[in-house]
Amino acid sequence: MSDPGYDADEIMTVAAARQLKNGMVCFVGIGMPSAAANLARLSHAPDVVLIYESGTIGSKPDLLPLSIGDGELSETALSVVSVPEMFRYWLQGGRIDVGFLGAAQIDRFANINTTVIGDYARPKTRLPGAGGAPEIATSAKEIFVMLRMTPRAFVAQLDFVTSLGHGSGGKSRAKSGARGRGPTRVITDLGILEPDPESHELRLTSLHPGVRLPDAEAACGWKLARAADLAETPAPTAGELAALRDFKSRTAAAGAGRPK
Amino acid sequence: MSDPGYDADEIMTVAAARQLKNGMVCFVGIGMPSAAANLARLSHAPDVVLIYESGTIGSKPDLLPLSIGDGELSETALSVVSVPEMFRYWLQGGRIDVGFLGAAQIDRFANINTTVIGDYARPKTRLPGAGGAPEIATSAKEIFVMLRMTPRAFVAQLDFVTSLGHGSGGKSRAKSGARGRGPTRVITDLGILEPDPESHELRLTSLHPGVRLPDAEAACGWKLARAADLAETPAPTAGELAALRDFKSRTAAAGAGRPK
Amino acid sequence: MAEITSLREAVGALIRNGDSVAFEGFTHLIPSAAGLEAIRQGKRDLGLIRMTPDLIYDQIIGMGLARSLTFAWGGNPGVGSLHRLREATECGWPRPLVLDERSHADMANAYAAGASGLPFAVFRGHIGDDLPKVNPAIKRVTCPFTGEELAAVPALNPDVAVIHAQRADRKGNVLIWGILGVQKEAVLAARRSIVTVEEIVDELNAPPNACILPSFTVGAVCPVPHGAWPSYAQGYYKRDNRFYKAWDAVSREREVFQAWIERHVLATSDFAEFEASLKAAAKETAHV
Amino acid sequence: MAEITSLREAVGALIRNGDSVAFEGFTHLIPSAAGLEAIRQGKRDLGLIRMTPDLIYDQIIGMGLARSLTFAWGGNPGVGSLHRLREATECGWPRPLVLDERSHADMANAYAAGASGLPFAVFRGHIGDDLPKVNPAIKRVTCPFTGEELAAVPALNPDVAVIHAQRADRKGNVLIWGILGVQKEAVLAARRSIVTVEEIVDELNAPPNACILPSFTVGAVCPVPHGAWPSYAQGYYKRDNRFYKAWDAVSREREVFQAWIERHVLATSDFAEFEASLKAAAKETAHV
Repeated sequence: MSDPGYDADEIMTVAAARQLKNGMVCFVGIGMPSAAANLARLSHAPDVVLIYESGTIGSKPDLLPLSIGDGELSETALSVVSVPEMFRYWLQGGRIDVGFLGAAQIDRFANINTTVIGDYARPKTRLPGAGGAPEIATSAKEIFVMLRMTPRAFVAQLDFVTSLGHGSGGKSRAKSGARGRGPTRVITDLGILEPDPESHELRLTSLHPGVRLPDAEAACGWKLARAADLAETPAPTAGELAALRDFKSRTAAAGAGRPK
Repeated sequence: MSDPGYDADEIMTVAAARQLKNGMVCFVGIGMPSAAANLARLSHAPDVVLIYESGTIGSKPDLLPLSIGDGELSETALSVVSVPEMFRYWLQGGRIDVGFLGAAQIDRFANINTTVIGDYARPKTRLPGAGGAPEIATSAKEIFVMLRMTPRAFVAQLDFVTSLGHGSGGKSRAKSGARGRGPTRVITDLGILEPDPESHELRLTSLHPGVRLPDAEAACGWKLARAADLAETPAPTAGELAALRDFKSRTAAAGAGRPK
Repeated sequence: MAEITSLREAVGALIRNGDSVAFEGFTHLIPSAAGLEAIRQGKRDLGLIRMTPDLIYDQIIGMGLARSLTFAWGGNPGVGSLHRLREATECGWPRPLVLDERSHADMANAYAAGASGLPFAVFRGHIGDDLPKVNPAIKRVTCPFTGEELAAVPALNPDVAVIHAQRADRKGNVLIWGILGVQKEAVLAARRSIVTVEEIVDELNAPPNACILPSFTVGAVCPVPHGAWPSYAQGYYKRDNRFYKAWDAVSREREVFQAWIERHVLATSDFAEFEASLKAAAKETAHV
Repeated sequence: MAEITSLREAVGALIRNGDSVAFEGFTHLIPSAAGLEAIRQGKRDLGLIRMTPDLIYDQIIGMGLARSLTFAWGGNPGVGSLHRLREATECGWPRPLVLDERSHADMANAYAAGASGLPFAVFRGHIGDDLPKVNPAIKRVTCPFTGEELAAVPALNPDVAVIHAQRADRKGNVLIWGILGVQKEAVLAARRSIVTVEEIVDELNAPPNACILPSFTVGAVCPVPHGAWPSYAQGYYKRDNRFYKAWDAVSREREVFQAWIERHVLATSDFAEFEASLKAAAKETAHV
């Protein structure tokens, strides 16, 4: 395969950014979601409202923040509220269109683990923990998840359910008392997955250009289903790539950036 | 009796103001308590912290406010918080030394009515209602009540208990789950009443100068008990009267005042 | 996103007969102009909600437009009674008014629960008072850790919240400062909302951590300068204590009250005309 | 009333061995100087509480001074793991650490309940996640009106809250702006409190509705310029992202970590000396 002119992280970020519609109110999780959400704001969705759990509402950072509480987020925000208010009035209040999360592990029903690998009491790997994710996952109107596709991340059985996706599939989420539609998109470096409307099992709905179906299947720890009308993700446009690279180089120049 | 050089409302306000110690945190109810609390601040207790349920903390009004939400209270405050925060973090949070209340009716155990005279469903007189009083009365460390002593106000039986005082006396308040010591002083135009430490029935502990015991007894709707060491309230000092009159005349001059 | 419209349009479109409506304001920033517009448009069978009902509720109730009142303190602060509210509760005139009576702590918590998407609020309150005896909506819950009993009330989620604020920008973001009351909570708890503002500005110039209602939380923003009169708007004008005192005489008798509403509210088409009408009347009196 | 003292005195007097202590800060205003002072004074058996433990908790835990950790997210934001926290939880080194693990919503509500004098917090959370399986403190309550089940957690009331703020006045009133986190709630919920500040000023010059902790709610106020470094203080200095990245290497190996603490924390007497020591070390490295 010839050099497409962008790397896997770039198309993942571009593909994720495209999911955000202009005017949406987006609760931005730590890590890659922040790059995607800001790319959306800097390209096709200038009026997307970015909310960070540190309390910033309507942040318009000029540099990619390293954390969810950088000064850049607060100084460019329409409003900065306390963290209790953020979780009560804004997230639990039902005002979030999209919660945008990262994950360490995900299962076929888009349940997420960011707590431990291995046994909880004697973990093989202790991960950072839940943060805001459990209540983002059960309060926002829908959830986008963003992570690289590998057999260690896409597992048949989570070691720990940190945040509910579609539970055990079928109507299990609807019966759980969770609000919102749950994960509607999982955006990876290989393609995009969406839950089946009935079973709620994730299906591959789009492959990024140059990625072959067996690549995606090999990167998934369960037998990956695919949509009948499996699409190819449109390649990043020159404008999208320029906006993303410009943002990242501004950040690097300022010495403030998130290491790749 | 010769003209003492002050009127009954003045000695009531002065006597009430004296109850506040410097540095106390005082939740100021609507009406006469506000005049007394500010007189304390302008005389012997410059560091008293006045909190109004409109959300103002540390108000230092130069004029007597007509309401509990005047601009004068907000503009001179150390901090202005929302009303939900005021009731949660400040009052319910247990940060108030003294709650300073007015009342339409009071009984022998210092329970208070500001709701209705007569039957609730078909009231003879509809009063304004509870406002903040029920939770002030059961959250502040102690309560001062201020009202003029008349048989219509000091009644054997309240038409409605708006705010708990000492309940049915004895240990009834302690068993109720209410916080704080409840009403420790009732300051009137005739004298001062305090609850008996055991029975918690109000007893006259001080008569204002020139007021005779039968005057107070006649103004009370139940058989008024009195302390063995019934005292005479020290007359207002020239300084106290000057501070009070100065405050009131400033207020009148500004056209902002509370009508007498 | 908030629409910037006239108050007439906003009240016409967003308040429906039978709605529960919270015209909130805590001494400061009382949405007087919006209350008068609701009377002018004859919005009726309203379930009024407000911690501290004052003149505008006296007016709406006196015109027979309210079916119920959820409240904690109904008076003319520092002046006395609300005579129209008293006549409705004491005599059922012009129509009976169902009372849903609370305390401030109770309502503030209930609005916050409504803004928070919770079905109920928990607080340490209603201990030894008679309100739970006359209001079945006040219940108790037990702390699952300490066994302590606490008060519980249903969340307040009005159909419409109506507030007045100092400023909005052209996108409809609203800035409030000074005494905040429960206005932010009321708007966030309500299904629809109207915010009247002193002015629309290019830039809010809000200080850090100011009280802001982002455009996406607001229904309509309506520029109505002086729209909180006779209450006040910090930074714009002071409270008109004289009018609060004068209201006592206007509202005491049914006929005087009705004539006042007829002349100054129903015969005028907006808040500016209402104010002009009052000024003209004051001049007449001065000439007599 | 808050006392204005040195940080050494405040930590010595107000933090006791065995205390539950919340050194709070949410990326912004992390009380780093106070955390290091607690290490310097060898405060031990601490029950640490923090929504987002980062470097200072890595340091305290790495020195074996903590018995437990109540938290929701423990990492080096944008960089990776907290290696000392991981070694304590994965290997029990230098001592086992009892985890009381939560979510952000959970802890934010629990602090607010603590500040509000309530025994517990109610929120819509922990639906379908495994945290309640490993944390028995997470229970459920039923809404008495709708029958809905909601999460309930005990209020957080630390023995001591420690925060960093921008400013205090000479009476000890504290002003914070920018990202506020849960610092106000932590101080109001705690039995005792220490606030380090960038500076003490004659007048706070706070905007309306600013986040203020009045003097009577604070134990000690300690001027420590730069005391939130390597985090930031809006209006004073930016986040030192380079140090956050450098911490990854310092903390990865036990011995390197211990040598770093010995040289820069234990061998220095206050935060100014600590900073000078780091600077000297950086110079050495540059000269090699």
